[in-house]
Amino acid sequence: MKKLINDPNDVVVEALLGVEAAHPDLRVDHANKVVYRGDAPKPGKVGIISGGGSGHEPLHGGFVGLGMLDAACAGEVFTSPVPDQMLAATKLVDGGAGVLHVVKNYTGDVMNFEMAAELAAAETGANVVSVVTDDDVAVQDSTWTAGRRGVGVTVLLEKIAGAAAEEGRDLDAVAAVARKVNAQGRSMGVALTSCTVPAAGSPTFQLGEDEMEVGVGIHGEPGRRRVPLAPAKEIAEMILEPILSDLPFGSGDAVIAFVNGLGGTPLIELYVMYNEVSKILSKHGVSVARPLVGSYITSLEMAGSSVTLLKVDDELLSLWDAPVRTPALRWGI
Amino acid sequence: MKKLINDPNDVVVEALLGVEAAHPDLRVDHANKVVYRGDAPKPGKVGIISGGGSGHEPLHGGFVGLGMLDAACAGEVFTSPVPDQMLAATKLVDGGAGVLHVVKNYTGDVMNFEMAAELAAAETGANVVSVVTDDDVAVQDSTWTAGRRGVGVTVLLEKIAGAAAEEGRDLDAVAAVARKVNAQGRSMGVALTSCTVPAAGSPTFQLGEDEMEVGVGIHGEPGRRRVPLAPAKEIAEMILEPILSDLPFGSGDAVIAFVNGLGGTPLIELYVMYNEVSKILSKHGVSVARPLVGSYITSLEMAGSSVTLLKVDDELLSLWDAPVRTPALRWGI
Amino acid sequence: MTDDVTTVALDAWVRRFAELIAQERDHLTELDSAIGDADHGANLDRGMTAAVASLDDLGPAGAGPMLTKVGMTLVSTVGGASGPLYGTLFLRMGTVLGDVPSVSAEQLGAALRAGLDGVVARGKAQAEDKTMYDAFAPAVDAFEAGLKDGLGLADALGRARAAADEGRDATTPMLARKGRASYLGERSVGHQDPGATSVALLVAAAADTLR
Amino acid sequence: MTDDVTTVALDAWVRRFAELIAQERDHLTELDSAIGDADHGANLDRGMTAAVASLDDLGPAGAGPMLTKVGMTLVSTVGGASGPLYGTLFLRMGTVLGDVPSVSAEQLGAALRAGLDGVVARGKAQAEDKTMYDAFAPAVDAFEAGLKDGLGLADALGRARAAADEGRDATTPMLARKGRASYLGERSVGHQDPGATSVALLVAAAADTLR
Ligand SMILES: Nc1ncnc2c1ncn2[C@@H]1O[C@H](COP(=O)(O)OP(=O)(O)O)[C@@H](O)[C@H]1O
Ligand SMILES: Nc1ncnc2c1ncn2[C@@H]1O[C@H](COP(=O)(O)OP(=O)(O)O)[C@@H](O)[C@H]1O
Ligand SMILES: [Mg+2]
Ligand SMILES: [Mg+2]
Ligand SMILES: [Mg+2]
Ligand SMILES: [Mg+2]
Repeated sequence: MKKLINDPNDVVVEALLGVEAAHPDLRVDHANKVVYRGDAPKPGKVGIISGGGSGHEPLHGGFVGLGMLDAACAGEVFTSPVPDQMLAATKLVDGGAGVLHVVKNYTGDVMNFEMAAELAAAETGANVVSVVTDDDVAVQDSTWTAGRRGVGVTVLLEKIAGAAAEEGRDLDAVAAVARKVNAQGRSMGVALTSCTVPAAGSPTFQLGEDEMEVGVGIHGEPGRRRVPLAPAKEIAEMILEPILSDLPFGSGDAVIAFVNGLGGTPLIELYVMYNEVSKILSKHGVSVARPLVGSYITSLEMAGSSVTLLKVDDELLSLWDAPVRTPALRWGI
Repeated sequence: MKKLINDPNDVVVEALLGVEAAHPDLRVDHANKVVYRGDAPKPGKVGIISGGGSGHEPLHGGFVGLGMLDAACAGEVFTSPVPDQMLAATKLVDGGAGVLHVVKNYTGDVMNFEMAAELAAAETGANVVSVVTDDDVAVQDSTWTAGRRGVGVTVLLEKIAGAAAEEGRDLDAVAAVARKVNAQGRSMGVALTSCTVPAAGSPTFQLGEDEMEVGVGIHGEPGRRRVPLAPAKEIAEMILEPILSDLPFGSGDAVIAFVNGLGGTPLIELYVMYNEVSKILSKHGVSVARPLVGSYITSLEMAGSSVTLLKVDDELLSLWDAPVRTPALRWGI
Repeated sequence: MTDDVTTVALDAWVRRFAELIAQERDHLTELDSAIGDADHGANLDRGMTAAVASLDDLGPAGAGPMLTKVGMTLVSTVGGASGPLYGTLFLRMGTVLGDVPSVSAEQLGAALRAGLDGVVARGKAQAEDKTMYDAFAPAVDAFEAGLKDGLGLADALGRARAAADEGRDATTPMLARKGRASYLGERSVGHQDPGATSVALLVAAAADTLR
Repeated sequence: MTDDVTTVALDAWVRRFAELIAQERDHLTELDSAIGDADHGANLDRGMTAAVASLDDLGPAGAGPMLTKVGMTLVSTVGGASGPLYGTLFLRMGTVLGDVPSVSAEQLGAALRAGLDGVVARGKAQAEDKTMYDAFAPAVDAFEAGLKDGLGLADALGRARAAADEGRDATTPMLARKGRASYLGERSVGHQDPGATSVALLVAAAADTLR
């Protein structure tokens, strides 16, 4: 296992120390592993928290700051945080206008956030609303299963809901715009390599030199199918077709097109991917209102990429363009 | 070779198409592989160009924009661009106040930029000044050799010189501040894995599962020595000691501390590294005026990290803090 | 010797479970690598280490408070899917048992049943979803049936252990419909479920210690 | 048959060099992997492919313009260290030879010497810096010495080829002081220099074709 770490069990704790040292605007509650805004709680502003297993950086801690999240809870690597953490975060950011919980749809995340909301209601009477993201079209949607995973849309949702909260909308309105983002966004990913959970010490799955996994999530889990390694052009088609046909996205639609790296893939390859994605979109008459290219929701050092499309209207676009100042996304300020 | 690419020979061309599609503020001269500001040339402003082999993204193309570079020339992977490219870039950005060439100290880069400056003087009479970065303390400095490599300081220099040019300083003044940055900055890097040049198809060097290379540059070349894989804490000591003692940096100094990922190392590990770096600095009485954590000067998908320290005063700090709007660095606007 | 389960025995159960989890940690993680995210062993080991420490802290206590403490500790330290599920399992057992120095075999059966119901309430799993339910439900059924058939505590727990092992093995051919393994669709078939494996250890630990 | 070198022969030289580079591309890259950045083969192959195409475009031309064209093409397509170095080598040869249909062996010697001087002017390499200089300089010396000894063109080029090969092999034990290999310090010892290897192919191509 080749990682820039010390004891594999200390990765999360030490990374949070690094976050604290590197970002004077942010605070870290080390006991609860919560990263939060130095100016939290903001009286009258809806608080927004999220959280999940670590290993997806910059998600979520790197999105804490003005115009985005108020706090993020860091679980162990690939393991949902525990309810105590979400409860602590909820208390830290509750400025009286209620708190939105942004939850990625994984059994563990959903159950732990659920317990946290129950505890928050009981302990503080805080007004908590949860929004669950489930944008991964690689997973068959069904009421009989755990449903789709929450992946790339989470990043876009946190930005847009963050802007809505920052401009003073109330909890229901912020939750509504968050749900709209989730409803209009779709994602899919492909892995060229596995990743290694530090505490496990060896790769989660084995992949041949000429193979790739299509339809992976962000936890190093195998995907829907293993296929021969393909050129970027074919990979882009493989993941865009299911995305486009699912919503569906069609001619005349405007989107935020988000080409994401899974952690071990360098930017030069993401631009090659973006080129392919952009060609396919224009063939379908879908116009890119805003692009986002980079590694924003990762799976440790996994090589690969995911693509997220979010259908936007003027409201979502103006919220997207609103100022944001976080470690990972920053503009307008 | 597991990469999100098509034909290995088209990587640079296609990545530039992706950059063009993703960044409407920028323009790309595909014939010359030059990324430049949409508003270039800016009359009366000193133009700043840089360039080098590709494979270091976001360096340099990702640093083109307001407050930083006016243009960047992309060579083949790890191969310095040719003089025609720098000549074209120089013409594109020359607003009458002269053009600064930011050159990383590699034999190829230096010679090609030299030929470009000769051509520019002959063809356009443009006033060109070159500044060479050579901050890598892993390389013995000597007049008998090619000297030290230019690495991480290049990023900081491009930001700071870019701010100086943006605020209207003349060519000599911009060059002077650039030289000051190079003189006060030092770097060193370590690789946990090799990388694969697309056209070569296999890793540049072989590294055992328990080994790492200390003192690597950014071209997948082996480092100064191969040692057993070590914890982040020891790695940080291994690379900070030579950096600190070289300038030297001492108690009371303020620095920009830049922990850089080499392309395949995820952010969570960079924060673990930053934590170690920050502890060592405070032990030495060196205070961090500004931190920078991320993968900004890379070596394709190499796993590893480099650390750059730049000793700053009020002038450098205020130039660092000035607004910048590029794909990879953005604040204040 | 009566068939009552003392708090000393319950304490031994929890510790034995922690021991088995520590032993099987890598195996559980390996199973979770195949159809999950390679953390089930680490998750439960972290949680049960904390649970044992919490019992050390707690000192002498009644059956209910003891198991409630374990449940709360698991909720607060495990995370993932198994944290709320195992946490709820122990919390519900604690609630049913109350602050008493020992419980009967029948009371233990009621507690296990309440634990199972808690797992279902939390996770909504049904039979053959390929989860811990598929090993735990048959074990609880077998324990109750054993007592009804007039077996003593040890023998009823022996039947429960066999049923849990069988239920665990039966998860291998199932297609996962809950939890992370469900994302794999058809590819989840042919792998033993990690949670069913760990819950069989919980039952085995009971059979080892509650006598 | 005279010892004059026609433009047809010079054209053949360039094409033969391109052929050898294409054949040895992977080997050159391998050598550059050990002490450089794994691109020397790709660099020269790209450049010489373009150079051959530029000669096709140029059509019939004098010796000087032909080699100048090759030099300009190399400067414009290779990049890295070898682009300016090989480019300057050919540019200087072109300047020396002038727009003539054929050149004498002595004129060829003067051109090679000018090319070598160009490499030194551009790259500042000295003997034993472990660069292309260490193969090219002995070759130019040997060629001149051969002519002085009264050898014909073919024999003098044969000596040059042997000297280049010897010079190339002699780079292996050297400690690099110029170019990318210099970053390796002591670790550069024991590896053959890629540029010395490719320039030996340039001399070999001359021996193959200039007769
Ligand atoms: N909805 C559910 N109901 C019951 N058990 C479940 C459910 N979802 C998952 N599980 C169990 O949890 C186990 C995985 O636990 P663990 O790996 O610790 O959590 P995570 O999946 O969050 O990484 C699965 O093997 C399965 O037995
Ligand atoms: N200063 C120099 N003078 C002469 N030859 C040099 C010099 N620097 C490098 N070389 C030659 O260039 C070769 C490397 O060329 P190449 O790999 O194409 O360029 P780069 O080093 O930029 O990747 C070296 O093997 C060496 O022979
Ligand atoms: Mg997990
Ligand atoms: Mg090179
Ligand atoms: Mg798991
Ligand atoms: Mg090279």
